[in-house]
Amino acid sequence: MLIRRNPLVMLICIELMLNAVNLTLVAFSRQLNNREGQLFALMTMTVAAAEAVVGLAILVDIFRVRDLEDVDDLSELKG
Amino acid sequence: MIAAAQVTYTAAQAWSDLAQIGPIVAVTVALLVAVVVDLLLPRGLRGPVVTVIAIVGLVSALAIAAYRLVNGYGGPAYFRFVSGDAFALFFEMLFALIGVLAVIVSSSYVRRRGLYEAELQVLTLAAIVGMMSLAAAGSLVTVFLGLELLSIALYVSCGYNRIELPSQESAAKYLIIGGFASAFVLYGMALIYGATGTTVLSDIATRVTSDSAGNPLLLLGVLLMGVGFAFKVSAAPFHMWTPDVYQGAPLPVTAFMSVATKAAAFAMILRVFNYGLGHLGPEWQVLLAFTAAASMVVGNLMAIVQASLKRMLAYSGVAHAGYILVGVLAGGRAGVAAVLFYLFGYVFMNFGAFAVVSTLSGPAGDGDLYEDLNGLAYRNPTLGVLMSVFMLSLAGFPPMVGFFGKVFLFTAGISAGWTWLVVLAVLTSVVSVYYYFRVLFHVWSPLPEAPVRFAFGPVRGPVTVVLLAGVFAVALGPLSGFLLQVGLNGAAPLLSGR
Amino acid sequence: MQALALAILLFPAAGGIFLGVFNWRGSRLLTAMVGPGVIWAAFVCVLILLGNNVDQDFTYWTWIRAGSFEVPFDILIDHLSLFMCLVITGVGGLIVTYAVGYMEHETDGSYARFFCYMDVFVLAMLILVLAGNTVFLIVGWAGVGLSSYLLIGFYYWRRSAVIAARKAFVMNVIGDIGMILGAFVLFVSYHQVVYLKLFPALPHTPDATTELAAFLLLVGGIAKSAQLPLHTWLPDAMEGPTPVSALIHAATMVTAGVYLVARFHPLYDATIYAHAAVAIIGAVTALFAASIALVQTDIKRVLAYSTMSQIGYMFLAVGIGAYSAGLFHLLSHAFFKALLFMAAGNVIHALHDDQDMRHYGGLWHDMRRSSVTFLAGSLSLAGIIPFVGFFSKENVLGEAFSRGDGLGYAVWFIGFVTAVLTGFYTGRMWWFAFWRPASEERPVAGHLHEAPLVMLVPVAVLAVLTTVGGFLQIKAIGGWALVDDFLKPVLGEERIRTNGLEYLATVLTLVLAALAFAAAYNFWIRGTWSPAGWRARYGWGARVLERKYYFDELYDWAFVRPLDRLAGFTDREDRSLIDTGAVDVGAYTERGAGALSLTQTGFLRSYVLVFVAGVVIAAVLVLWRASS
Amino acid sequence: MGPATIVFWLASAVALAGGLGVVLFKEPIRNVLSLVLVMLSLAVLFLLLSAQFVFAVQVIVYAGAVMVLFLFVITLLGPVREQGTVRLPWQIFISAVVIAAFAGFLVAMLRGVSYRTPDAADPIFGSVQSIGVGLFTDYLFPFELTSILLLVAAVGC
Repeated sequence: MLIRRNPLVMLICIELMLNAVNLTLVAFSRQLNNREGQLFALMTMTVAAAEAVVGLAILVDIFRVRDLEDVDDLSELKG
Repeated sequence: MIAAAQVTYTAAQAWSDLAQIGPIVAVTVALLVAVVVDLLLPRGLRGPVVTVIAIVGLVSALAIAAYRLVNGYGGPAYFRFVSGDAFALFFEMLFALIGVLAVIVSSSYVRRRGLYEAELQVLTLAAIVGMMSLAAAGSLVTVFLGLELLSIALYVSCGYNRIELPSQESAAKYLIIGGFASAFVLYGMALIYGATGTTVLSDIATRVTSDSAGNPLLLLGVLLMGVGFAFKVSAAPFHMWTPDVYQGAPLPVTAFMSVATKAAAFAMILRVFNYGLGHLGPEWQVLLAFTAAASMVVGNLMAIVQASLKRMLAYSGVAHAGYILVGVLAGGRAGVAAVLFYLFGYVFMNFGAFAVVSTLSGPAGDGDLYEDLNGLAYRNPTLGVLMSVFMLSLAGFPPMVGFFGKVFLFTAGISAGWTWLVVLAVLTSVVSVYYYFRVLFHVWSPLPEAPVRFAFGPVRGPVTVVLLAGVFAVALGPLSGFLLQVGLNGAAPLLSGR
Repeated sequence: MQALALAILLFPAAGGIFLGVFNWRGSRLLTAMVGPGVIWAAFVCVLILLGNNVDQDFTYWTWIRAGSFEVPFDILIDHLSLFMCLVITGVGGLIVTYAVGYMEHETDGSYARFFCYMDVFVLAMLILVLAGNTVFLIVGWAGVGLSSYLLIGFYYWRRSAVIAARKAFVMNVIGDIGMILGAFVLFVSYHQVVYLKLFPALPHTPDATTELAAFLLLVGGIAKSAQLPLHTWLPDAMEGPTPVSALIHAATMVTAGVYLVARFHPLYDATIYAHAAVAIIGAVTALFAASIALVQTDIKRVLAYSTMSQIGYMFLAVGIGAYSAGLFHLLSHAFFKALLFMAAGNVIHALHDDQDMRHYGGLWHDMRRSSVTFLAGSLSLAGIIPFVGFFSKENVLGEAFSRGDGLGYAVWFIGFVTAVLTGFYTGRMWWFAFWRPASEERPVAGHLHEAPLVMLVPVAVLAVLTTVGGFLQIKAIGGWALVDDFLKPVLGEERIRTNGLEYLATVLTLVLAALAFAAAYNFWIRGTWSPAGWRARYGWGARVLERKYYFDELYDWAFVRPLDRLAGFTDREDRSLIDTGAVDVGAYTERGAGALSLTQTGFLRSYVLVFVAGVVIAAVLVLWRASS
Repeated sequence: MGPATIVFWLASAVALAGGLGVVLFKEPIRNVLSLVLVMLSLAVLFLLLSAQFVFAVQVIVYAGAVMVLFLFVITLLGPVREQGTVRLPWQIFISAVVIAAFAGFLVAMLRGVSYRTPDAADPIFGSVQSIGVGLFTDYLFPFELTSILLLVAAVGC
């Protein structure tokens, strides 16, 4: 997130973070013998999928409006 | 051998659960009907019809919530994953009210800007469902899903103006940083779950005791969640997205987002921190105190130098998040009630201010510079006077509601021993007078010589909204006693545990 | 009676709303009737309450109730608030009536706007004095600040007026903070906002809390009353129309600080340092302002500095515990200063808004009536017997002298020197502007038109009051003390004078002030001692006085510019502090590639970086908290 | 060292390597493929943690559907390699410092962590049945919320 400049890759990094959370949740679930963690992980996956879809849609729109190679080009709003 | 056999869930139970989330159901039904209607009707009819459906849904949600609040119904539902208590009902009413105002403003705005209407209303409804679930949440899972629902709906709304780059840029920035913050919140939740073995807030409240404060899992969980929450209320130093996103998004979306997200996020903070993790008070308080102080300073100073009203209001929103955090920190009956009161007032004054700005936009774009306001008081006296009222109220000038809100927040803060923070708040709110009054100068300055950049289009809708917001913002001052009582009722469910 | 007490507020409120909302384009006659009419109606209400000897705290409804925090909407009618109401509605009524004539050249809209603001101001001022609890006191306090801001900036097309208004507002807001914090301290310590419950809860021996609260309230007081060091707004506030100067910057608003100290006298009686600070600030301001008044050439500015100086006397009085002496001086000052402003207003009106005294002269021949009344006011200001100013000033100084301790003698001496200076600059104003033959720079060459009746009558009424008002309280010649007696229920017994020496001091003051008044004639008219010679010899002194001891420059240097810089600095935070070097590189790219010019800020990555940095700071804090 | 442990270490190593790949590769396509690698190895870990249903969803929905979407978009937009940047020259340096600090605090915080004692053993833990019952009792409300969430996502794009 801090060093990648392709907005797509930033999205991918978010997915990676969410996956890390899922692992934590499922691990806790196993350790505690408690199914809530797994259920929570399922919800997280849904959310991650929705977020990815929306994010991709927005990025595709941007690419349609103008050719953008770098997230730093998204800096018209400033000050 | 299966556990399923033991689960009994009767029809009576189902009805009662459904009634507990009545306002949410009403908005959801409106949302679904709107989606279907949007597909079926011919293009020209879609916008107005969907708008009407949205208003009907929101008004009925308002009515249900008010009815239940008055009659004192309300309690946990769906295995304590959601709650219909007074706290939830308070916020549900608030969101329904904002929703109605937002729908009216955006309906007029999109027509003037030549955008499609129906989808924006659907997204607004979805965001409201998310906010309501957030306020009613009884479990970390519900909190997270509500948060994501509202966020995703807003990401899309921000980029609603698909042919303009600023709108797209705002959406992309919001989405990426928002997703980043969501991941923090989620990790925090996972850790809390790991430490307590449950996601239900009332269970967490009983399992987390003050002597578990040393548990690193809880500590880290509080840290990560607190950071994400601070992001959602746009408190510094997690506020960097706010001005850019506010500026780029279509104006009604900004208006809606600036007040509704903030209110929803504060509902979430109160639910999770003050209620669920009440015993970890010292731990999250230090974090929130830091963000509160940073917000007040950064927000107020940055607001001074802005040239765009949208950005100025964004930074002022950062500052206000700082003030409201004082009430959250104070906690207790007085603190929570003060937060509810302030949010109620803030919603109307800030929304009103944005709604005034939204009347200045035309097909060419948004008129959001200070100069665009020149002579507003003479071009449209109603808007001019009300804009002044909103600014005075935001500045905390008596006898506006903003003044009383600050009085409550700061008294609660002092009573709870946050004197240094309150002193800082008072000092910075004096600084804020400077930039709010700058707006007044422009509003009341003589009509510009040059032709105004943006003439008034058909703005009857927004004017009505502004008028409504103004009436609320002014009337809440004298009625503050009553509203505070409502706020106290709303605070009660959060505190009954202790 | 309960309804009548509320009616005092409702009349001006109704007037303000009517003029502001309905009468923008309405009839001019109606505006002229309603504007002053509502204030006179309030005056009648006050008189009736006074006649019935009402002394009660009326609670109408409870505004806010939250646990121990309870704010009732209550109006406290006692002799102190009635006294203030009499001044505000009585003198205020005269001034607003006068404005009917003074503002006649305004367009219809502006005319209604003016009276709307005036009524709102009177309303806020009445709330301030009638409030029965600290929250409403703050409401009135801020309302007064706001309406005075509107009135100073009334001629909003004049840049100087707008700047002056903003300056006044900023200063007032600084005071408001002090005020609010003071009220907070009181509430937090004693859990009361209602005066009648708060005052009994106060301790009788000094402690840190009461000192702090008293100091914070004093900050509010000195900002509103234009005392050192928050005084710089008052002279600039003369940008407002003259009736505004008379009403706000002489008779009512600026005396709010005096009222505040008197109202909170149980608090100040319980403190040592804060109470002494009131006296010292008052005395120093009196001397300071009088010295600046010596060199001013704008007649309204001379009056403004003399107002500061006279309010200094009032602060001095309440600071040494002589509350009713201070309030008597407040009353007397309201009479003669409003008179001076309005008489000066007549002249300014006749001379087409020229306020420079150097362009005056010959008024004694052309505007006899205004001149006579101005003379009465001047003599009163200079403290010449038998005008009201003599009695009230003597009262203040006598109380200081008879206090018999170091503080008492010190402030008496400063007050004494100030009295002499006052005699001198008042004399200068009178001889120079009125008595001297007409200056050739006078904008209106021929005969001047005396003001119309609607402007002359209020001036005449005040002139009469100025002449005979002193007989309300003639302690100086061993007579009665009506004001003391009237205020006794609220403020307690005044000290009995035991020291015979102070009569000697009184005579000394009177003689020297009168001599100074007369000496000014030598200076400015006969030219026996030429001002030019003095200026040549003590040029630096004159410069310091003309620059008003460089206070504006000091504030600019110490606050305004650093704040600007700070704001500019944070502005660039997004731009360059975090993206060090990005600006230069951005500019380079712009030159090089032209199209790639959208790059200076708004970088998503740096936002994320700041976010994570915030997390680190938060982590440090949480860890620190957990380990401690 | 039983087979389960070996699988655990293997999967963990692959996941870590994949994570580094996501962060460090400069062509988006490789980032995505690394992410797929991470997801598959996580799926293996889920299986080890006896979360069969989550495993299935992870493979089918996540690694399967969502990642395909990513790949689709990347091919649609054309592969873009990140160029060396002239903007924000200090970003990487400051980031490194901040991240190091953050990691340090994480380690400091998590030292001496104590875990909660597990609940009573559940015979059907992790089975599809257990998840199903959970979804339609406890998690009914959240479950319904996700449906609206997906609807919004559908409307939104």
